[in-house]
Amino acid sequence: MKEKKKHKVFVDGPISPSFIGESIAKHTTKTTIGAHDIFLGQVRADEIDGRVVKAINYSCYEEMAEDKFYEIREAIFAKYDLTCMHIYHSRGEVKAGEICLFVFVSSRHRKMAFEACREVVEEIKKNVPIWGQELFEDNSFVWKENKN
Amino acid sequence: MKEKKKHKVFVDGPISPSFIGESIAKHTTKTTIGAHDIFLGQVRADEIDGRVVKAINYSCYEEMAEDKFYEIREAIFAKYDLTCMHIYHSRGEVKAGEICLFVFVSSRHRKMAFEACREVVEEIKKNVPIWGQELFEDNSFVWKENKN
Amino acid sequence: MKIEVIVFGMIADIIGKQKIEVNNCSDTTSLQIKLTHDYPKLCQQKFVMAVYKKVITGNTNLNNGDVVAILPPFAGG
Amino acid sequence: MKIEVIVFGMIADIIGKQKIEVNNCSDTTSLQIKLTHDYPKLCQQKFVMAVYKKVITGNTNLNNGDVVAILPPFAGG
Repeated sequence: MKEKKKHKVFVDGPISPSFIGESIAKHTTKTTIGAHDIFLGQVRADEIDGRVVKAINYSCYEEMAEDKFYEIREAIFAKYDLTCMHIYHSRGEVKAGEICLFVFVSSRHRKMAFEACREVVEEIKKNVPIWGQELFEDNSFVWKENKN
Repeated sequence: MKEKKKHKVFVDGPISPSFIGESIAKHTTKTTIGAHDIFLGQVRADEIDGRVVKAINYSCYEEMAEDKFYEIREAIFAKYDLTCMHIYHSRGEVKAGEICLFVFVSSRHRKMAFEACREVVEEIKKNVPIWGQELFEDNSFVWKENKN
Repeated sequence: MKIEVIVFGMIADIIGKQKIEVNNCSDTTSLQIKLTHDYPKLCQQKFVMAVYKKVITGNTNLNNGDVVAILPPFAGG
Repeated sequence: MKIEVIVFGMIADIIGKQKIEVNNCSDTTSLQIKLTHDYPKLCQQKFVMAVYKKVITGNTNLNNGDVVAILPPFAGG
């Protein structure tokens, strides 16, 4: 029942809520699943030195990032008893309030789903070569820094 | 920004993936949110003594359950810095592969969202008076027991 | 003195209805003794009691008209 | 001997392009010395180097045609 098919992680622009709904719907046929944990990263309209972030423009070292996503996937399936796992990350511009990261982990029981999902998110933040320009209204920007 | 409005937790029948997508979409205007964690419980087609579960029929002590959901909500907002939190649980019949529990926690940062979501799910399983009949093809049933 | 007893899940299967009235029980321990006497299958069943929607942890006094719920192990989610 | 250096994020802002060629660097330490000499602002910048998509943790020998990436702190999610 394990599904380890490699799909494209990067999507251009924001990840739409309806795409997330459709992804959930696809799991209706997988009746060994008892628990899904879904993490969504959303762009915040942070205020930085008096200017408000209107969007983040994501870029990446794509070849290395795809390798890293594959390594994360292999390691998480080796460690946890999962039914399936999907990762989507935005590339290009994502406005404040829109979704830039979608991690979807499914398992028989909740413990595995919770732990694996959290671990995948931490691994992405730590090990995948992705950067973001926080864009302001006047088209100036600062480079985003991740906090723990 | 905290939203503690009390809404009806129980929904009749399964929770649809499109409802989940729409719930996510409603958070686009809340631009202080950086992280959502969503837990979904899905009915498994478990095999029990040679028979396969085709659905779970959920019942509850509704007045007490609504009180408990309210207590869980108050406690979680007191403990974690959340932007919003929503819980939906099915009542009545939910087929294998369909969703019976939807917990949606949103916060500035991922740590709070992850921890609060997991805690809410554990509290629901432990403290809310809900029961489920696991129905088989021949309309016989057993009462569902929660594992840790 | 009447106590209203509401029952759920597999306890309702054992008792055969969702609500019964019990007379002359001044506390939850005597109510439990009476119920397990009337419905011996309850002895094999795990349950907790709630008085006015609050789960009780020890013997609790009951008054005329009180509502006691008999709750088998929860199985939400 | 030519090394292909690809740069990302704020490092690309400093260098002014996404790809440069560097000659006569036989290992990553000498490459780093050459880059910080040519682009002094790099000294104030945190980064790691990756050779063929693998982040290196110590000095690593380089051969003609190798691809080295200069990666500022990751900020995905």
